[in-house]
Amino acid sequence: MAGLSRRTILTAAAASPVVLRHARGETPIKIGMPVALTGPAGEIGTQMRHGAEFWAKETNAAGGILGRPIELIIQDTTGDPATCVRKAQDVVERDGCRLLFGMTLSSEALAVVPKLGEWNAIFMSSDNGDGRLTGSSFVPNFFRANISGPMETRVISLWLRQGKLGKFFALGMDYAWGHNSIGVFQDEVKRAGKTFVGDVYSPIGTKDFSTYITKIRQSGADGCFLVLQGDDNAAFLSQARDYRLQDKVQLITSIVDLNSIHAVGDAAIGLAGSTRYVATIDNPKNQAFVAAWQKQYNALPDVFEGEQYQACKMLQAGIEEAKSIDADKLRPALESAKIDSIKGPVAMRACDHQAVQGGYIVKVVKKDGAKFPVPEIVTTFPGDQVTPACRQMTFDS
Amino acid sequence: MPLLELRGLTKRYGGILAVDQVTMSVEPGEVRAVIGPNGAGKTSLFHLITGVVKATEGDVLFDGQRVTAMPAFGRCQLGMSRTFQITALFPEMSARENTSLAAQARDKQRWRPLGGGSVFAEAQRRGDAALERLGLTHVADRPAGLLSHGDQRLLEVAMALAQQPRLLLMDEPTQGLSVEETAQAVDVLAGLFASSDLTVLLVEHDMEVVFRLARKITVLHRGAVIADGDPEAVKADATVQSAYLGGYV
Amino acid sequence: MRMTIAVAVLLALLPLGLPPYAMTLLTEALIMALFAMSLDLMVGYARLISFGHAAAYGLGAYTCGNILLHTDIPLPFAVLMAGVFSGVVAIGVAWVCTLATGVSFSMLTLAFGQLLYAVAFKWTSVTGASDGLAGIPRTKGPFGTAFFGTKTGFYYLTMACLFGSFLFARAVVRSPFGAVLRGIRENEAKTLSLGYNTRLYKIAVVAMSYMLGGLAGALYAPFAGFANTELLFWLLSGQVLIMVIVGGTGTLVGPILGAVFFLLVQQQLSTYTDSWALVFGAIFILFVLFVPDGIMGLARRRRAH
Amino acid sequence: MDFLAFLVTQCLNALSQAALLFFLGCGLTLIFGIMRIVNFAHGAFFMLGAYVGWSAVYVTGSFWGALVAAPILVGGFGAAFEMGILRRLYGRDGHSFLMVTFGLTLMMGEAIRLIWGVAALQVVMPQSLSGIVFILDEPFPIYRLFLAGAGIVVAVVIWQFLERTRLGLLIRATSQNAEMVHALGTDVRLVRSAVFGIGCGLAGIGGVFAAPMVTASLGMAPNAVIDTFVIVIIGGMGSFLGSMIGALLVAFVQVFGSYYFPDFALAFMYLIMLTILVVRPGGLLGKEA
Repeated sequence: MAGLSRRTILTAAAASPVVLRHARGETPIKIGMPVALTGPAGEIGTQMRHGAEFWAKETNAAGGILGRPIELIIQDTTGDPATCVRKAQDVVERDGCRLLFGMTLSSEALAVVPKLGEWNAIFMSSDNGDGRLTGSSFVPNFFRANISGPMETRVISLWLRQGKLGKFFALGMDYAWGHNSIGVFQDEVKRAGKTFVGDVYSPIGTKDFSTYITKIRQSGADGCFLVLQGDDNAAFLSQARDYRLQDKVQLITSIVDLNSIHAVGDAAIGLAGSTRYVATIDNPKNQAFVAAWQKQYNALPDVFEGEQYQACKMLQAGIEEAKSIDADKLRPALESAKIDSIKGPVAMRACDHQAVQGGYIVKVVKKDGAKFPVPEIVTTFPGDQVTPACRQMTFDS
Repeated sequence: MPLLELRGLTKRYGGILAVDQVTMSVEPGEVRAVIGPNGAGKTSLFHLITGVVKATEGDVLFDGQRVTAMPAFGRCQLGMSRTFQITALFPEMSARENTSLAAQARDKQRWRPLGGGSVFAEAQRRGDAALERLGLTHVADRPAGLLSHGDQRLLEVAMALAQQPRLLLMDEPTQGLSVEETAQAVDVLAGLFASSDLTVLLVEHDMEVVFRLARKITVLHRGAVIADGDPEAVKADATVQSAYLGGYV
Repeated sequence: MRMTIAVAVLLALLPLGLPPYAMTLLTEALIMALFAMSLDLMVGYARLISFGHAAAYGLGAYTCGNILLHTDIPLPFAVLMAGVFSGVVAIGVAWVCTLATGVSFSMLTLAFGQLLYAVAFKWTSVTGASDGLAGIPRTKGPFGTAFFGTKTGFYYLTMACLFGSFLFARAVVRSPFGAVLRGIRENEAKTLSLGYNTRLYKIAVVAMSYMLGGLAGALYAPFAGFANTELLFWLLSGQVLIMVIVGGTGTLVGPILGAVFFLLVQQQLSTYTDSWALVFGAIFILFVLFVPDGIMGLARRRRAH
Repeated sequence: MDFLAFLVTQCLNALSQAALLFFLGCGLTLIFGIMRIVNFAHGAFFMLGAYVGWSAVYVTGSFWGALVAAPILVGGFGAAFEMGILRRLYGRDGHSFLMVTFGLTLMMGEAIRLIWGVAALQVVMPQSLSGIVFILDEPFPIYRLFLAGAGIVVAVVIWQFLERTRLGLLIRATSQNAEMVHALGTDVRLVRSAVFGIGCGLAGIGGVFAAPMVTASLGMAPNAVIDTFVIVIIGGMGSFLGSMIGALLVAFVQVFGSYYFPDFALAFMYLIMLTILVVRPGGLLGKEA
């Protein structure tokens, strides 16, 4: 539950950073985090906040960065770009943050990014999927530690190349993310020598998907690519199950996350798709992370929690390398930052500030004893295959 | 030439004939009353003249000009001012603001969105004159909604007067007033009509009021005119007596 | 008038003493204030309650955004042009909406606003669809000055727009035209029968209201550097109506205070707690219960004591 | 899929959708008709219904339990709000109600977030309704048929309630002339509380019905409230039959419109609303406002 005082969270409540600060006279590293905690994107925003808080606490317990404690300043944007800009301005101009996390929605990020230069602030994105942020809207102070939308789609298409499905339909939310992702998907399907039979876009906030389900059935496709999120995603999956759509068509989604699975329960079974992070990734770093996470939150870390943690680690690596949080010193350090992340090796690219990393395909299965279905990793693809060329949103091969 | 002329004016609501082939006229300087029992079509006729509803057939002529298709505000601009059966005022404005706003409607610059001090001054001058003629000067600064019923009725007349109308149309001027209030209002109106050359058309069902105020009377029955003339002549008319006055006279 | 000058001087001096973040917030508050004031022209003076005033704001913002993105027209002129454009479009909107009165009028404005929202979502080349227009610059000029592009300069531009609009709106409501509007507010049928073509007056006031609302939107686009569909959404229409009511309708000053109050309280509350909406909602309910005629009503009662 | 099958299933889809819209619109229009309140918080009551429904399923283990509990609890909350707050405001202008219900919307949204959390919650439909039937060889969910049926049943019940019962008579009388009803010795205040409670309860039951299809989530309220406004406006504010026609019209246009012209799905609803208001400013069955 939300704490009442969030204005300033000296995250390690156990007083260690305070002690550190007094003992060494070190000023904290302030990181501003305007993030959607309420409103339709509140689910994702809340995950991002958990991820950042977990990292800050862990890092402060280990003595902070450069001996300085981390102070997160988290503000609710309600998922509204106008509010987001205001809050970002607040944490930068009032609280003096020169490092930013958050901006849950791509529309928020697109609104904030042009101001980074003026503020001389670095923004490390952990969830913005819009390809243009590292493409046409690129600015030098923006870094993306997470997998982008085009990368997700690429992972799926690489997987489909190996599979038996031959005819595809696509359903996306009627906004930039949906259109961009389906555009990439369409290219990839054709390149793989398979058929793309059509696409349709549902307005944000659609509650009744029966018409779209009819369209998918009529298309004769054996696979349907979904670019849906939040309430729309849950509504579609629930209703698709009601119509037994999964019996005829393999549903493939761009993001598989635990929250959605919990929201629709068994309707998620059989769903396949890419994921940005999943708790079952098999490496020691991740196992340690998951264990520590479970100890604190008594739950498995979800997609945006893992992604946020990775973004934090990326920023930390940059700061430690630069020995400074000044944007001009930090930027080159981040441009060559390489970390051994919970997802394995992840390297930031200097040319467009996109982190190169591997992608995962998961399938949702029912497991005995588990209350909800769980995603299982089907296959993984290495970073050099899933990351587009610099500042590009599409793939050449 | 008559100031107001109705030619074969007819109004049907579905199958119901509310006003049937009414032809009548009001000469300049005349005070004329339209009377008739309930349901005779007085109010419908009034609506046709003021332009609130459109005629099914026939014509309305004002000063020789056909105004049948003209909307209400247009007729008012030509010089027809009216009062309502149920008093219609701007209750939160003072009496003076009421008459002033009425007078302003006659100003060419009534719509001026900026400045307009001269417009207000002229309108207020005319409005105050109207208030004085109806003996309302002492309540000029009170909100209209707080005036007595009788004063409210007179204020409405003052608003019409402030427009310096060529034709004053009154819909049941004493409707809803007590006996004493009616008597007072009729006194004031009678004095007003006597001291001016106003042309007035009033619709009224109270016979005493009609005979005190009107010089000419038109009698309506089931939507049609059955008599027209001087009060004495109308009183004596046999058709009118049987149709309407009954045992009254 | 003396009061107006005193406030103007005070606001003009503020940049000397306020930290940058407060300047930013204040600028946004003044933009909102202009927006709320523009709605008061309709709601407070002609009882034309609009549920779709975001249309004015969004129109202004998109128009200004496009001008700034695609031309070199100096910032202040672009803002004015966008305001005027919004007012011109409003003539068409008002022509349709004034076919109805009362609640139906409100609903028509809502329908128009939402239709515009739906259109903006699809008209990618002009509105950027769901992404909106990003990176809207503050162009130079007039005479090549970059002053209006700076934080302080933009603040003064906003202030000038607010005060100019306020003086304009005040002159309008005190003019013969304004007197007719009050007539419409209190008794439209009577006003019509006095010989006023009330529908034209209503169309005119809606156009003026949209023009000033468009001006506010036009300021917002270069202020935030972006314009998106949220600026056309009915939620904003609802919020600005609340700002007008909180401030006190039919006062012009009230809605300005209401908007500043709304924005600052929401901003401050959400800084201190996630559950700001709980407190914010309670404030509204308490406000209605105990301060029925808005901030201005409260001020008036204070003075009366 | 042949055309007939397509037509039949789409019509059934539209009917089930209309039922959901009707639960919302009917309550809003009742409240407006009697109290002249534009209840901005109606969407929030709908959302509350879904969450209360989730809890009721959690506690009782039965969807049917939820269908009983949610309208009672949500309606009770609505009636309590009327008695505690709205009652003090009668005689004020519409502004007050707008602001109070706006405030309530904010508070309810946040309270729900605090109580049930930010993640969407699954409401499982009963086993008996989760199957499919084949209509002209096309699979069709039983739940949607159930929904369409429930819509008809609720419509008939409300109609009979308004026509046949004493409270219904009082409600209709109050909407015509509250002073007269008061003069005849009935406590109009109680009638108003009842109406507000019933209206909110209907929104609440709509929330429960919707939950298995869309999950209980915090985005429900803002989406629902605008749809509800549209159908009530189309049908005519205050008209019970109008809300039914409005719901049907919107549902059919949405279902078929988004099939044939998916690009205009969002604009359709507002276009109908605009057209109808221009032709009939009071809505289809409303009095000229």
